[in-house]
Amino acid sequence: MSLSPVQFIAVPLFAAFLIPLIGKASKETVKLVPGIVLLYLSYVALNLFPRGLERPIVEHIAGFNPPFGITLYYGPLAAFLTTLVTLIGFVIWLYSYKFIIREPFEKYYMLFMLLITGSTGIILTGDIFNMFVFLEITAIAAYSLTAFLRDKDGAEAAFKYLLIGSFSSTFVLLAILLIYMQTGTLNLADIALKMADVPITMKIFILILFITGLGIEAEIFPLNGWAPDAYSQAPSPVGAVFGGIVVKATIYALMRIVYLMFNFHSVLHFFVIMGVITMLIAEMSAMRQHQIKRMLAFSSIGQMGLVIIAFGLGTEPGVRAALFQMFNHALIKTLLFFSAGYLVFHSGSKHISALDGLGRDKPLTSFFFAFGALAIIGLPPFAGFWSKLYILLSVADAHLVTVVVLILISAVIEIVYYLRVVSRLYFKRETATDVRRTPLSGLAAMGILAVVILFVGLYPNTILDWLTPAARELMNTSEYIRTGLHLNSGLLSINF
Amino acid sequence: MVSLTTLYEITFGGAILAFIAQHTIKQLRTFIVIVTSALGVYIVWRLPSQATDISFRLGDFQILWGVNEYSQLFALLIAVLGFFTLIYSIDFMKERERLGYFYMNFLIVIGGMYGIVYSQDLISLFFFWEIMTWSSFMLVIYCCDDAQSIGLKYFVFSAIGAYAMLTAIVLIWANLETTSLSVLFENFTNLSSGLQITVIVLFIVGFGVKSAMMPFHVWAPDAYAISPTPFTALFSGALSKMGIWGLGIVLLKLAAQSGFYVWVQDIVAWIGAITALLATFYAIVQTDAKKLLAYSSIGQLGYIIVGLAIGTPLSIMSALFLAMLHGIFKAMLFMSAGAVFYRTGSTDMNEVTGLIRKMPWTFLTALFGIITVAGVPPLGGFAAKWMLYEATIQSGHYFLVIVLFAASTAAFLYLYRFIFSLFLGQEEKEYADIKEAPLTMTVPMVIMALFTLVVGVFPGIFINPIGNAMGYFGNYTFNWDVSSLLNEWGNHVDMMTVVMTIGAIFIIAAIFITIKNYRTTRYVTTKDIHTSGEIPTENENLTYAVDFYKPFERAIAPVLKRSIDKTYNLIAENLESAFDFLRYVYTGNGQTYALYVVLFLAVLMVFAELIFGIQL
Amino acid sequence: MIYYAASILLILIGMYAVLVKKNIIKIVIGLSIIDSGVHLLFIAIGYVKDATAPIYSRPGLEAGQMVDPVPQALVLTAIVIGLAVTAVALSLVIRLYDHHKTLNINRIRKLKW
Amino acid sequence: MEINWSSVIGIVATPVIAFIVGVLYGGAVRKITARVQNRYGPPITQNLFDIIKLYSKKTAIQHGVMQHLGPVFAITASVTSLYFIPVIKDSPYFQNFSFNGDLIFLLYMMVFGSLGMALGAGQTGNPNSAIGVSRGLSQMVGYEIPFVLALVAIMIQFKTTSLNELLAVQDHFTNWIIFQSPLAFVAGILAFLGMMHYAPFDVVIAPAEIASGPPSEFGGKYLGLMMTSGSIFAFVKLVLFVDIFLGGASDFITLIIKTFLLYMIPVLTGIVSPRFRTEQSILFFWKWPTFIGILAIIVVVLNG
Repeated sequence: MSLSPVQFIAVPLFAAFLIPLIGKASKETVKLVPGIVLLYLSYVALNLFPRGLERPIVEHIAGFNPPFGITLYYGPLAAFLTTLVTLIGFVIWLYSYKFIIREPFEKYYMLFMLLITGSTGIILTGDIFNMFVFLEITAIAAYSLTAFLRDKDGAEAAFKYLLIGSFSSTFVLLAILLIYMQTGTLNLADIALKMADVPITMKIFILILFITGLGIEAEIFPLNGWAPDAYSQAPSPVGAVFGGIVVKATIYALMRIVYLMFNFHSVLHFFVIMGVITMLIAEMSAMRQHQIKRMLAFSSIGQMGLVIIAFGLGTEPGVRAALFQMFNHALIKTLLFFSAGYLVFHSGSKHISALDGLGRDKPLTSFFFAFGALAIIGLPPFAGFWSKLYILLSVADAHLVTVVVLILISAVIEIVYYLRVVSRLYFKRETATDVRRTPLSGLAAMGILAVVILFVGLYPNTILDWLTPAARELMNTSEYIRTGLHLNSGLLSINF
Repeated sequence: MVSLTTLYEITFGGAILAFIAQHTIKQLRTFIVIVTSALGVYIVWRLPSQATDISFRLGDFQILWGVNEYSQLFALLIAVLGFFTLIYSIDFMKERERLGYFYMNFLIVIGGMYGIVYSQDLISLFFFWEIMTWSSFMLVIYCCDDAQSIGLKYFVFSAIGAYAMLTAIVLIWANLETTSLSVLFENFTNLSSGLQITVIVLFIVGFGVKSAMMPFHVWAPDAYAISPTPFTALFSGALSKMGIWGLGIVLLKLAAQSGFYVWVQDIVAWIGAITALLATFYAIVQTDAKKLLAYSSIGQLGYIIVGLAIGTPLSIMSALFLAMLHGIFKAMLFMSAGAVFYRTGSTDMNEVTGLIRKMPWTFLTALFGIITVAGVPPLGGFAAKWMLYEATIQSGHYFLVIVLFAASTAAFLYLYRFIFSLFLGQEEKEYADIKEAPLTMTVPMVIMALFTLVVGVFPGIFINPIGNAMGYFGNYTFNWDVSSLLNEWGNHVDMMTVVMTIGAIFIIAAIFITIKNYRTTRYVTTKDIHTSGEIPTENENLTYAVDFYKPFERAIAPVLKRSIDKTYNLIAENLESAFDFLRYVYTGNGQTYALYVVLFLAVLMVFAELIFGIQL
Repeated sequence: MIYYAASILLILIGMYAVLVKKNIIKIVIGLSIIDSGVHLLFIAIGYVKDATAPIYSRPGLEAGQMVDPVPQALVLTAIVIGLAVTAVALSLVIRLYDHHKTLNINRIRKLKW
Repeated sequence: MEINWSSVIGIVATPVIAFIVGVLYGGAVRKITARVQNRYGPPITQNLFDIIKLYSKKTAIQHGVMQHLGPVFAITASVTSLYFIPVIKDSPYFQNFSFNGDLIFLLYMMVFGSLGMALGAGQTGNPNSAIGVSRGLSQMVGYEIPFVLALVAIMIQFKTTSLNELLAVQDHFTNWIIFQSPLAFVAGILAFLGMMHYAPFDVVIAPAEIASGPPSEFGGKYLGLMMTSGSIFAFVKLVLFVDIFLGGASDFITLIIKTFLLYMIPVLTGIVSPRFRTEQSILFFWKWPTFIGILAIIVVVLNG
């Protein structure tokens, strides 16, 4: 079987439906399936990566040529993001292996596989309606996962998520509808080509619908009311999935659409402003949280604000920095959610005040949390340092010194609330010790992440070398259109 | 073998090894730590002759590491102090827990400082700066519960400083497209003047926080006092000098090129002088020995800042001289306070008393330390103070010098209190069984103490390397004799004569009084004293330590009443409640969130209409 | 045109329900109404007056005489998705009622700030 | 190396002369005080005999090595300072090492003794000593400021920190710095009042309440050595002021006259004054004397 980007979508989807079946036979085998799938996908990702960097791979589903059939576009950007998703997915599986032991865990894995399917789908697809479908797959899986623990708060969080998520899908669907109405096509490249003829009024209207719709999932303020609840009430690995995979895919979708269809600067500056507001409010709220996972959720929102700022600059260094930050944030926030998961598990409470002295009792878990905290604050030699630095530099290149200052202020706030937790972990005497041990799979997952974070921090070149073509791809719309539509084969001459 | 990369590899590798050793073979840990720091000393010593500059690309940046005399000066201080403090820590830390953590962070701090002084570009400077900051934060919060808020305060202030610096770096990058220091120096005048002053101010704030410049000093007393003593010695001795290192570069390499130089000089010099004076006042009213020394550190750093800001050759010399010397004597003082803590479990000056006969070597160190701080001849401190005053007067900062003099006179108060409360005074029963600190602690202390004497006699052994280091800032020559001090009006002090005179008279007088007295006198306890003819009873409290300087406190009450610390706390509290208010946006009601979505959409529509004139 | 108006009206009615009604079941119904509105809009834009279904039912049928098939395909998908969402929503409502013994959304707000 | 005999003589003779003069001044002060207070008073040589008597006594007890060395520190400081002051202008005998040091060095050298003595007093464990030291150091912060202001004013006026050069400037009666820079002199002399520890600034030794303060636990030879040092030190301060403000002295007669007159200022003030509390004296020095000192500098800067 030759390797193809289709497998990123097909394999996990297939696995998702296979899992309940296998579950009938053997519960234990079910746990292994996602691991195998994701390992395989990582293998695919690493193999396809060089090819994607060299020349974008454009796959046509069902044999239609673009712009008719559904296409998959596997360029450097998609290559980068799918690799990220599969890797993070694998680590999350590893962590879940011993963390999600409550029945019905086969459903958990099924939904998890659906989430992976949805995310890779969003990233890979070259068709806007297809993107909507994948968004919905992701969303439905996410609603269910939020309520996975079947407790009071989980249901509440999931319902809020669903309520707002439905708005999101409505708006996105409306936008797609308008696009179809105006251009008569659903292929992204084709839309981009024809968008030029669309009247500006319509364009703006579509854009607003997209921003609102996708902004909900991308956690732009004030559309992010669902996020803290969902992150904090879902099981910890799910929080990591949200922060590490789902949001990243959505931001990708938003940015792809904006760059492809509405590439003008006033819009981009709007993103800078929204990013700054999102970041500041999220960080300020995070500072006053009493629950660790809720704090992490707000911190995630803040980081997304940062990413949005960088995307909004509309320069190649800016986009690259944003991608870098996405990468780092995926790793680091996953690590934080993992360790927070076990900290909550051991302390038996979600409250930060219950964490006193856990550092002595559970040194490794706490160490990973401290590690993640230092990394996300952006201290060297961890990965977070470089991406923050790049973002700042690109912001300054755009002569937005105020934004630089605001980012740094939010970083100071970040320091305060993260280090408060870290110092509690290590330096307060605990009252009781928990005899349960942190399982090896969880520690291994955190260990992998920590090593990668440190490695990237020490050798940022490894990631940056990939990011440059990825950023260029996002910026270079005409190239996307050309390869996406096989223009050299002259198909564009067909007028719709 | 001797190169910057090996230096970093050994130091950071040693840090990790020490951590691993703690959790596997504990016996190896100390060995690894000592060998690492000793190798550090060796490599730093050999670096100038052998090292070549290292340059490589990291992302968009050209990273440059190189050795010059200026950085060499500070690197040597770091290496030697690191070595001594680590030896000191062997016994001091023996009983503590989590030593792997302690030593790992300790070595990381040292490595970070090497990185700072040897970096020739802003990115690696900032990189190592942050490494140093967080690892030192880890050590500040090492000790105990109270350390949490203190550590946080330290980190927040450090972060504000670091981010000020980062802003400057970012501005430089955006305008000059470079991170190399040398390119920056050459092209600094190409920046617009507004940008120049912004960059200078940001850098001064950045480095000023670490060197505890007012009003950014509030983290320092607590952080110094609470961190474990071996680290405090390094903290105050070497880490704070990183700020000085940077201020030197900013003031003499950047600000000197700008049109605002005179203004910058005056303002920074005054800030330094006020820092020195106020810190001294605060030091006088402290009751904890380490806190007293912490304020003293702030004060001394103030002097150094003044020296750098004035910017004449003599003042720069005095500043760097004092910087080096301060590294040594403040480490000595902290170490002696630590030795007291090690034996008695307290550094509270109202409690501990009369240790001189129990801990003579510690006392000797403390004595040499305070004489050096006070700047009294014949020890090294005098040379530094002398040069500073001469330079300040001769550069026309007449009122500045008064403030400095006032600060240094007031310094006698806290210095005397430090040594009197801990070592002199009544010998109380509860300290009867105290022994001298172990050898690993006394030996480094005494070596450093003797070194201050050597510097006092031959200031040249500092002056000549510092003179070389000043070549980094321009062409300054100091062809002084090894034992003489010379000012710009041609007046001089010959330290050799001074020391010989003092030594001779001292020895003659000492011999005289000893010969006359040693047969006849006998030692009696400090309870056996005459208090206006009454014989004190056994239980009578004869210790005079509480409120030692009450009259002076009353005199300076208006100064003590106001505290920047309180202002900061107030700001922080208000900010927090403001944040609290903000998060009420998240009402918890799903419908409200949905409403936000709809409103957001509506607002965007309205804006779109306003901006683009779209009719909907 | 009336289709457009009707569908937009449906969307607005749905929104009204979602934003104003306190009963979470009514809110879910509101969501469904919004969905229906969007679906109707979809069909409406593909609609060509007097055209037939997009099937080659007889020879000589030209593209212009058929309604646009794409929106119909899309709507089918969207309806399925909407169904799934509603199912999840209702299951969550059941769960919420189990835990809170109320359907009033104002009283289900333990997670806040 | 050729031995310069004139300096050898100077080195030996200067402390002796300083000691005798200082001791006799001390005696004279006691006499004058007594007369003012309508008493007869001890003979003028009383202090000398006291010291001789102290030296001949056996010292019975001591509290440790720092107390033992305290007086040594004191005498070291006073004699060293003496050596670095040109006692007689242009004399080959009595200039000693004054070319190897300067004013700022002297300022610090003079503190050395007080510090040593304070350390020695500290070890005795006598609370009165500690109180005395505490008061003494606090008060020092007070008077040091006007003193330094005065010195700085002079230094910047004549662009030197060397005593010898200051002496060279005052080559004629009219060139005395007291006339060239009267404000500096006023500030200096007010500080001088504090330095000499006579009333109203005698809270340090306050014989009645803290039993003479710092030295209260010293006896026998220790006290003898301290009194010797004290006498020399009084002389040092006087000569320093004379050198700075009054044009120095070319011979001993002038020196005696000038120093004695100068000495009478604190003494006479003291006789008629009550005692300031510590903080009062600190605040006193920080008000008018400081203001005058600042004025002195401003005048110099404006003229320069």
